[in-house]
Amino acid sequence: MNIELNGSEQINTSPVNLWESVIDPVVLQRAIPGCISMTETGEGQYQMTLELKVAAVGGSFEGAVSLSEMNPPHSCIITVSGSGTLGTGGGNATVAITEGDDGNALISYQAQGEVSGLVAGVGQRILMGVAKHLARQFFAALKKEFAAA
Amino acid sequence: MNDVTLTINGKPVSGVTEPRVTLLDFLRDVAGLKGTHAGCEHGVCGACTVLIDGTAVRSCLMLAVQAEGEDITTIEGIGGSGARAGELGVIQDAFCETHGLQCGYCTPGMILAAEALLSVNTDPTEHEVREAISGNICRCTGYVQIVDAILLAAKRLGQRNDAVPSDATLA
Amino acid sequence: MTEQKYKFLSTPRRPVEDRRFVAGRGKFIADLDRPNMLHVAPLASHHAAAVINGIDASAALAMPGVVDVITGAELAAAVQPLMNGLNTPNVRRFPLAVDRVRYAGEWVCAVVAESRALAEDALEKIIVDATPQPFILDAEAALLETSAPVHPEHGSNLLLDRKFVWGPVDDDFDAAAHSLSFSVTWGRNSTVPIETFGVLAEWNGWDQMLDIWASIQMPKYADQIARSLDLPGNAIRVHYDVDVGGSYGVKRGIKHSVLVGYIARKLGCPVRLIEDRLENMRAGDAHGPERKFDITIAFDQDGTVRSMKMRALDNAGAYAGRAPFQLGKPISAIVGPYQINSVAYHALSVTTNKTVQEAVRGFGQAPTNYAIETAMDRVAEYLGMDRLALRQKNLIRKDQFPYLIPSGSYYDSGDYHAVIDKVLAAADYPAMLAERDRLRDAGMMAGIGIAACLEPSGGNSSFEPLLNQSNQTSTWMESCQVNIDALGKLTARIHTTSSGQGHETLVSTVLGEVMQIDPELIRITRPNSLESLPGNSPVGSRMAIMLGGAAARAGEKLKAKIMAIAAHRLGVAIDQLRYEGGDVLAHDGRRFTWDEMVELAHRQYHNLPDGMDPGLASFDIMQVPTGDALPVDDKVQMYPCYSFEFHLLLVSFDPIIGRPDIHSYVIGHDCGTVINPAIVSGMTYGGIAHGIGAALFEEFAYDTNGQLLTQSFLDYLMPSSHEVPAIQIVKHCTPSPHTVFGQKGSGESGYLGAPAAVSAAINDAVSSLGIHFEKLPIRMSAISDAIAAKTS
Amino acid sequence: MKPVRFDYKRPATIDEACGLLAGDDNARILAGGQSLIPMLSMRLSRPSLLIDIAHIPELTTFVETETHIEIGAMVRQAVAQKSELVKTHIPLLAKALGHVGHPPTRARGTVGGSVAHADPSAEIALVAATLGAEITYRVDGTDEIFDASDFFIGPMLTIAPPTGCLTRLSFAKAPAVCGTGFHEVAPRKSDYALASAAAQINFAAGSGVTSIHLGIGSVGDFPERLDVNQLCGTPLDDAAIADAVHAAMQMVETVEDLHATAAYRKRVATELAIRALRDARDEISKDLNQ
Repeated sequence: MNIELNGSEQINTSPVNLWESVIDPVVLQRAIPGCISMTETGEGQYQMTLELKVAAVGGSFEGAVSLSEMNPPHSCIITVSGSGTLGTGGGNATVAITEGDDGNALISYQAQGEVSGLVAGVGQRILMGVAKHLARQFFAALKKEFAAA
Repeated sequence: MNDVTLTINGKPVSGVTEPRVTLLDFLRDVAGLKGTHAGCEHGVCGACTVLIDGTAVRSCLMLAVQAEGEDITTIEGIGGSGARAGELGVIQDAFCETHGLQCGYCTPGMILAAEALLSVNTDPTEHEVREAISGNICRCTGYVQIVDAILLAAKRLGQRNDAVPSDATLA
Repeated sequence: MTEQKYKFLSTPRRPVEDRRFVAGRGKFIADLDRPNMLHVAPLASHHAAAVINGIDASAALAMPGVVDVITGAELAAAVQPLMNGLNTPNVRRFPLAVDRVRYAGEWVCAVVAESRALAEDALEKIIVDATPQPFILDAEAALLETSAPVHPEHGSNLLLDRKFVWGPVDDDFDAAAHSLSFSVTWGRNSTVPIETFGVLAEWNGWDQMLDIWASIQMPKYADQIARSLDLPGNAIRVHYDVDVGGSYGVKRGIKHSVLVGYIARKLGCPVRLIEDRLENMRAGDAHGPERKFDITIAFDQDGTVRSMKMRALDNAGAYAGRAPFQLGKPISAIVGPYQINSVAYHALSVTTNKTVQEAVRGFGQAPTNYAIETAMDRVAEYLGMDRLALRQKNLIRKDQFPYLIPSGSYYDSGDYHAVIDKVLAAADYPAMLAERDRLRDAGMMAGIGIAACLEPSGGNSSFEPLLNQSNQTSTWMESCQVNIDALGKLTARIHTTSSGQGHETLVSTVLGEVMQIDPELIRITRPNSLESLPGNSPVGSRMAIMLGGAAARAGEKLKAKIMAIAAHRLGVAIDQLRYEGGDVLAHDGRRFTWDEMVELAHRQYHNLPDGMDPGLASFDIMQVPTGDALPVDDKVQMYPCYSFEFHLLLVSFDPIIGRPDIHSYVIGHDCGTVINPAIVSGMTYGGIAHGIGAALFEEFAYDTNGQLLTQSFLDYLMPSSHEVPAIQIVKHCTPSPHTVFGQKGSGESGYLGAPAAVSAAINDAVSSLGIHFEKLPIRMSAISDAIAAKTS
Repeated sequence: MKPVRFDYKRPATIDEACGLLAGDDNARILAGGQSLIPMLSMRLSRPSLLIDIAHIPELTTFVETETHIEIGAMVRQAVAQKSELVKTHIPLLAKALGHVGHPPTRARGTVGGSVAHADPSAEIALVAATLGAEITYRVDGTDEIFDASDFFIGPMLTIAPPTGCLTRLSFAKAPAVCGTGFHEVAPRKSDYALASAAAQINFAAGSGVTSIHLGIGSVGDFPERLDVNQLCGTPLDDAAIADAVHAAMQMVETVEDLHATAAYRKRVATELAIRALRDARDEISKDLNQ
């Protein structure tokens, strides 16, 4: 099943700070829902373990994350692939960071992914809604990073 | 592992089971009652229907541990057993009469759904019969001869009611 | 309407099997436990296509209770590939994927553990290193030379590409006043029995014997297992006394059985694999045809249909198996019940990255009937002619039988017009039309659907030699053994499993009729394959004809022996004797009783005729009637018998909601002499329910990534008691001249015409808007969307 | 299709249940199980602990106050369906309950479990959202109350506290004169609906229509309340109802799946909402004419 997510969020920090955060595995681990480990395996390459839980649904997921076409602090492409108990998934997101009128960062993303395996076969009715929810959770966590600062 | 004690077909049954074991699997694998069938294991087909206190429920949608202390009726509790094996209950007999089955796989669940209906509604309409079995999928019969069987059973049970009231729900 | 010339046949009798089933005492595969039995769970591929780089099962193997993990590589080194029906040796198939996976859900490896739950726990620990590959899902796209072959070694996706021209197609098209073309698509669905497939195998090294219990409906099952496992045929013992929880064609399970048989031999333990529902849906390899038809039909202004060109493109899924043959059976009734002078047929089957097909009720005939009946409706619409009148004009007439169709089969008998007249009367057709109009006036969409079609039955699988010249099959025999014991009771043995067809009832009724003995007193057993005579299992609506035939003939042989003994004992010529209820009466009034005869045959060899063997036993191995020859010039007599059915129904739906409601459904059915009325009616009702599902609800639908979207019963929707209406069957009997009692097949009845009829009703309802629904299933959403597009 | 291993506990009190929930962040409450157990069997749900709240007495009771009917979270759907309190005071819920699953699932399924599970097509959740029912969770020994109208935020997603246990639903009693309507459409009668709508029109002698509640479900990620209160004070003729519903539906986003297009869901939800309102209006007319 294909999933497409587009959106933009305003984050209360400068574009440079935001850029540093989204390529920081420590921050990413805190922000990605269910992420229990994120280890750098190379330049812009990470190994990620998720224990995903959305309401009653849960599953573990082992995946690789890579950042490419890096244009700091403006844009990059994040590619994710991996698999776990719920199925196999992968996709990429084009992320662009711009500066708003107030000097704060505006992050916009265009993501497309596909999901295979069990959830694709029995969960199509809710998959898109869950994906949107996870994206919301991610950005809420990201915002929290800077709200605390 | 948990201890589970429940009543099945009027007899106390105890078993040790993992909490993850469904009532369906408990009935089949621990209690050794193979008449309750697994069809979809996700609550849609009704092949695993049993009665709890006379009400039809899906045994694949219950854990055995949840059934602790419950009073369960399976197809083995309908009709004769032991020395009386071979004696059909009224509903079972009606299913044979109209040939309300073919492969026999959904049949125990279907008969228990009928049992639950007729225990509270002695004179159901065809629509009420269809509603009562709407959660039981049969791939063989197209339901026509099943509906006929349940209506026939209702009629016969009514006649039995007149004759021997106390025996009416034995079916 | 059957003539009352039978004592037990055609009379209301309780099927003998029903008693054990209503008590929950059937013996289904999942009910069988063996000591120390191990359980198998297969790992499903997530990818529609991928190369397997490696499988790491070490963590799984380390788990308590896990006994083994079998990979495709291990299995492929030890067993032969599963059989293909066509000559496609490079489309190799093993129970587990070898090197690459070809559809999402395909089994990559299998865990063997002490319980099913432990096996599933272990599946989660297996790491498969796989590289996704390009994949193809659409059959037309699979035909393109640029498409990635599902089997690179095979070189293309084409499994079958055969063109047949029967009769003067070009001349008929030239002579016809009109022609029209259209396409329709039969969506991928299946019969989806409530019991999934299961198999239990046990190897005994001391006996060198593999015992198999399985939920099968499969011709030549034991042979195929033996071939794949490289075992002698007599080292496989398949137990036929397993009750099968529904099949309608699909319970084949060769791949499951070879896998489990291999594991049982390897580990020396009983091993069982029962598919769970998810496995059944995505990798039970039991999907049915997914077929696109392109039809051009030539006809005259008066409605006479002259000729038809049909291109049928079937999406077989990832492996070949027998699926392409499902394009072959319809050749036996390629003109339906109509006098169509010539036909061009282009049969194409391709591999794609979808789940594998298996035989489904009707073996391809129901899709073809849907295409033919849609053609009749389109012609009527084109000419502004009544659909019924058009059919009545083109139907084969009673006086034309036996009727030779262009593709080489003779239809045995029928009276199609009479059946239709009876249905119209029973349904009160004018009232039905008035009700349709009333519903329309009330703002509903309402339509009447009609379909006329045939059920070819009892055949020889002549589609095999027709589509594969290296296959020289000219018999699909069936057999029956009968014995009268020393106490005078009769036992018959049949050599197949049963999945609801009532074989025990069939054989006891037939033998009761022949022997004039109460069928209740006859016992039927289902021994194992090593104790059996050859048979081909209940496929192709053949058991009434073939098993019933063999039982009757075995009974007649017994009777002949009884008469010979009686003639000898009474000292009169056989033609002076009469058999009556088990006794033999001489013309002079002397009676040689059953008990005397039993005593004599079992104990008094000295009183038997010279040279006669003692005992009272017989058997019969019956050849398919009319099925004696191989194809010649692309033509063959494929089936001896042709049952007829005529469907008539009224449907209505709200134009916004689009949810079809079937108001009334009447079917006329002629399957010759009926052996057990309740069984035949049940088959027909059930077939119609299947057909309603195929028309409105059921589809194995894939997303663009090749993921099966309908893996559970939450998305694969089968009709419940609310969706199947009360159905009225109008019976008619035109006996077949080719069978012992005039019986024809009925196991596929209802299903063969219901999808066409339901589709026709919906199309009739929207005809005023110029809408044609060209694909099954017709979902309510599609109905509403199409109406909205036309009316907004 | 066997669940992963988990532990199972049967607390006797709500606080005991909450304590267990707080002690294991992978614990889940098990109510009727009619949605959760299939998810366990498919291993979509992988809890470490199931807390079976079926044997907590106070969760199985109805409480009638002057203004409200409170339904314990563990009240079975079949019991609620037969309840005179529900029929009399929450007629919309009574109507909806007949559409929930089928008899065997209603026998085990619970009112609270359905709301907590928050399936986008759940009938009980739709009625709760439509009527603005109060949803009470016990968290850390205290009760937190949520308005059902903004409780649902996604498919199977709510704003419920992760360590809370749903204890009861509280519905305002319908006035003596009120009308209700409930419609849903599914491929088969017991399937997840493709669209559903619930309506209740409250009426008071003297002041006429006092409030109109309308909600739709099954078409998006969660049940949504639609504002058609501008109809109060109008004669509620068919045209006005249709206009109000069309206007309210304009901003609704609908989802697409195998069974129905997004356009279908929107079209049918609109139609069902209109029919539900009409039914509600007609019930009032009937009442008033009696």
